[in-house]
Amino acid sequence: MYEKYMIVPEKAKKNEKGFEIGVRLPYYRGVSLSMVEEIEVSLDGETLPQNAVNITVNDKTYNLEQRENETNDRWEMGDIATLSIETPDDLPEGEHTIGLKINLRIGYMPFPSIRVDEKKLIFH
Amino acid sequence: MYEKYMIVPEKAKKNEKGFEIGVRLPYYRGVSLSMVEEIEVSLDGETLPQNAVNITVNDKTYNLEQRENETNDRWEMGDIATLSIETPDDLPEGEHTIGLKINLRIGYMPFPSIRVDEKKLIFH
Amino acid sequence: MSLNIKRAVSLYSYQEEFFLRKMSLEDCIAAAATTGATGIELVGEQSVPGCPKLPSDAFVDQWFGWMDKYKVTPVAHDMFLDYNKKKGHYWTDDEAVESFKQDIRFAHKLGFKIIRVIVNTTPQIIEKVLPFAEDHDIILGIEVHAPWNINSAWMAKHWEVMEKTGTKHFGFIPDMGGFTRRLPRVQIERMIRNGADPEIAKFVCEQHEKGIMAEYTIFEVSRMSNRRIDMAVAELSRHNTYVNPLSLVPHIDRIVHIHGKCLEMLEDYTEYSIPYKEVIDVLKKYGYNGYIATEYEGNRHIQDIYEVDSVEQVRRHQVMLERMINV
Amino acid sequence: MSLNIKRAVSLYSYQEEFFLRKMSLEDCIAAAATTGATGIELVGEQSVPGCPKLPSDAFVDQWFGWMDKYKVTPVAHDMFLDYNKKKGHYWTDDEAVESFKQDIRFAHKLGFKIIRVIVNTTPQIIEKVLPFAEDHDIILGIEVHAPWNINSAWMAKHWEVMEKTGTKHFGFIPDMGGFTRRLPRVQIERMIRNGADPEIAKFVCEQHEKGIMAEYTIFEVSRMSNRRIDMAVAELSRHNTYVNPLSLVPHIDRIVHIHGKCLEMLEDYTEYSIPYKEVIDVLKKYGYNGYIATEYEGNRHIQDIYEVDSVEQVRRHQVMLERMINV
Ligand SMILES: [Mn+2]
Ligand SMILES: [Mn+2]
Repeated sequence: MYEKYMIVPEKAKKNEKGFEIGVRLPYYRGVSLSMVEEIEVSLDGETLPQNAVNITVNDKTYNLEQRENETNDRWEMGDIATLSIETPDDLPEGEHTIGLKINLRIGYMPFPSIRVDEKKLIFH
Repeated sequence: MYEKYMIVPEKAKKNEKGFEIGVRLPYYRGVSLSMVEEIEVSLDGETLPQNAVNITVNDKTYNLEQRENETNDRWEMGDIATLSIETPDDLPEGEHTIGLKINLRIGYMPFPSIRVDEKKLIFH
Repeated sequence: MSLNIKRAVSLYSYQEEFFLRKMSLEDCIAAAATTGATGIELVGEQSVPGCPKLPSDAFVDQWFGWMDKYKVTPVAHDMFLDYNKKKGHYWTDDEAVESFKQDIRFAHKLGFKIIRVIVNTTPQIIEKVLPFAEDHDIILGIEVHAPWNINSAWMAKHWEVMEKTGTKHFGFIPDMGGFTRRLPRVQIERMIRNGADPEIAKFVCEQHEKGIMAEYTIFEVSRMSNRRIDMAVAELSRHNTYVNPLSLVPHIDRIVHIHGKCLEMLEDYTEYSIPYKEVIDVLKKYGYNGYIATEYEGNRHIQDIYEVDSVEQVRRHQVMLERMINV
Repeated sequence: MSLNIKRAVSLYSYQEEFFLRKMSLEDCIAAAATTGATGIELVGEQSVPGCPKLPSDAFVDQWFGWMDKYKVTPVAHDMFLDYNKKKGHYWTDDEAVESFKQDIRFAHKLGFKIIRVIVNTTPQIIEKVLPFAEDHDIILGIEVHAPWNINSAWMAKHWEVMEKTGTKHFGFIPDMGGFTRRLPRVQIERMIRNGADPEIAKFVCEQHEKGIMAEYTIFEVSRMSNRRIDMAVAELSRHNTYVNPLSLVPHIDRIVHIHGKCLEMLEDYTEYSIPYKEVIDVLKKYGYNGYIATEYEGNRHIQDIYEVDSVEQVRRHQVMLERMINV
C-alpha cells in the first residue's frame, strides 16, 4: 500500500550532517509517531543505523527516542515528512540509491505492517 | 486413534521366512486394502522394506503390489490382520521391539492419516 | 415444550467397544435402545462387514428383527466417497456417483431414510445422484462439520443445489461439534500427555473461549514455540470452531438430521465443550423436528490411558437431550 | 421495490487522490454528492488532521457548510483502537475506553450518528463505553470484516453484549468484502507482477470459486511451491471469505450500517468479486433500512502501474447500488 509514493524524490538533498529525503507514510490514515516502529534507511545498499534517522513532521523534529515516546504528534496521511540522516562521511554529490523500510504497529493487525520503497535520487 | 491397539502382542510368532504379527487397522471403519498407502514395520529400530510385508485378511494373503490393487477385499474395523514379514536372517527367539506405521489414504482428509505403534513382543 | 425433536444414537458412539469386540452389533443396538432413543444411525462401513455391498437376506432379516425387538427405527446411514480408493487414480464423477448409488441401495435395504453425505462430496455429484435418491425415498444430508459452518462457501455451493432443484431430498446435517465454545479438555490433555506445553495449551484454551480468531492465536503461539505439538494445540482452535447457533435459523427447514457430537459428558449431564442448551433452544424455537443422534467421539482422546465407557457417555448425552427437549 | 436502503460514500474511497493531494476534503464530499449518495462516511484519522482531537469550531462550521452545500448528511465515523500506541505498553481497558470516548466526542461534534468500531475492540470495552455512546446519541457498530462473518465466535461474543444489554446503540456493520465469491482479480494480478506463479494463482482462484475450504488449497499449494509469494496467494483464499448472504438474516434488525466494499467495478456496473445483487436481495427481502456506504479499496492493488480513478469507481458502485435498490 502506497509503497511507490513513500520516497518523494524532489525533496532529496544534502545537508550539513548527511542528507535528507521526503517521505510519505504508507498507510491510509495518520498515526502518532510512537506507532512508527521502525524507519530503516539504506544508502547504496548499506543499511544505516536507525538512531541516525531524525524525522520532522508538523515543523517539529524528533530523534529515535523522542519519536518512540511521542503519542500525540501525528504523521498525517499523505503528509510529507522530512527524514534527515546523519552519515559518517560526506555524501558525494550526484545519484544514490535510497532504500526505505517503514514498519508500523497497528493495533488490529496481528502482524507487523512493513512496507518498502527504493528509488535512485539525485543529491546536491 | 487406536494407536495402542494396532499391534496385537498375542499373535506374534516366528515363521519359516521371518516373523508375523497381528495388526488392527487404526481407523473407525473398514477400508479396501488399496487404501492402505503404507505399512512400515521396524524390527529393533531397523525399518524393514515395505515389499517384505505381506498382509492376510479374510483368509487371503496379499503382497505389496496385490494389496495396492485390491479395491474390493476389505480390512474391516477391529479385524486382526496378519502381517508376515520376511527377514534376511533368521530371527533370534525372544523379545524384540516391533514398530508399526500405517498410513491410510482417506478421501475426505487432505493430509495423510499416519498412525504408529511400538511394542516389545516375544517371538518363538 | 417441544415434542418434535426425536432422539437417536449413532452406533459410531460405541466404536471403542465394537472395535475391541466387547460389544456386538446387537449389543450396540440394545444399548442405544436402553437410553430411550428411538432411532439408530449407522456408519455402514464400520458396523456391517462388506458394506457398501448389499447385506445378505439373512442379515437383513436379523437387522429388522433387532429393530422390532428393541423398538427402534433405522434413521441414518453415514456414507463415504473414497475418491482416491485406487492409488494414483482420482475418481471421475461417474465413478463417484456409482459408489454413492451403492450406499443408497445399502441404506434403502436396511430401512434408513437419511444418508449422511461426507463433506468432501461435490455439489455436482449430489445433483447427479439426486434422482436416484428420490427414487429410493432417501433424503441426503451434507454433514456440516467443523471447521465448516452452515453458511460456509462450500455449504453455500450445496445450498445452491437445494435452491436450484427445489428438492425435498437434500439438506444439511449439522454436527454439534461446530459449536465448540471451549476446546475439548480430553483432547488438550491428551496432547499434553504427548508433550505439548501446558502453559501454551492454557493460553490457547483461553483465547478460544474469548472467541479470538484462530489465526491470531496460531500466530502468537508460533512466537512462543517452534515445536510441532504446540502448533498442533494452537490449530485445535482452527478446527474446533464455534459459531453463533442463530446461524442455523435461515436453514432450519433444510436441516434433515443432526449429529449430537460429544467428547466428554460430565456427571451433571452437560457436555464440556458444547453449549447444548443454547443450540437446542434455537432448534426448538424455530421448529426443528428431526432427530438428534448422539455421536460420542471422546474415546480416541482417552483410550491411551483410560478405560473408555461409551455406554455411560451415550447414556448421559441422551439424558441431557431428553431433559432439554422436554423442558 | 424498497425505498428504505440509503446510499452513502465513505471518503476512504478517494484515499488515493486525497493522499496525493489531488482532491481536498471538500472535493471528496462534492464527488460523493455527485453520485446521488445522500450520506457521508469518514475515517476521521484519514480526513481530518489531528483527529480524534476535537476539530476547531471553524472546521466544524465549514463541515456543516459543506453538508448543506452538497446536500449530504454525516452518517458514520470509523474509529480505531491503538492498543499498542505506546511501545511496550498494551492499553488497559480504561485507556481503551478513554480513547473510544474521544472518538464518540469527535463523531458527535461532526454530526455522525454511527461509529464503525474496529474489529479488535473487545466486547468488554464496548459494554463499558455503551452508556457514553447512548448519552451522545451514537450507535456503535462492530465491523464484520472478512475473514470474520456475522456468526463467527468473536461476533457471537459481541452479540452476547447486544442480547444482554438489550441496547439499541450497538449492532453490526457487515463489510461486503465478506462475500468475496471470486478472488479479486486486481489483487491476484498485483501479486503476479510481484512474482507469484500465474498457474498457482489460477489454481487458487478456481478452488476459491468452487467454495473449497482455504486450508485444503493452502495445503495443496504448499506441495506445489515453497515460495512465500505463492503461499501468500493461497492465503488470499483464507482472508477473502465468502459466506452465504442468508447468514445475515437472523441479525437483520441488528445491522446498523453496511460497508459497500469494492475493489474493481466493471464497466457493466458489477463488482468483479462480490455478487452484490444476491446480498442486496437478501437485505431488501428482510427489510434492512440503513445505509450502504461505498468503500472503494482497489487503489492499493493497482497503484503500482495504473492511474487510479477512484471517482469513476465510486460512481459505478453507486450506479450499481441505485439500480439494485430501486428494482
Ligand atoms: Mn458427525
Ligand atoms: Mn470496511
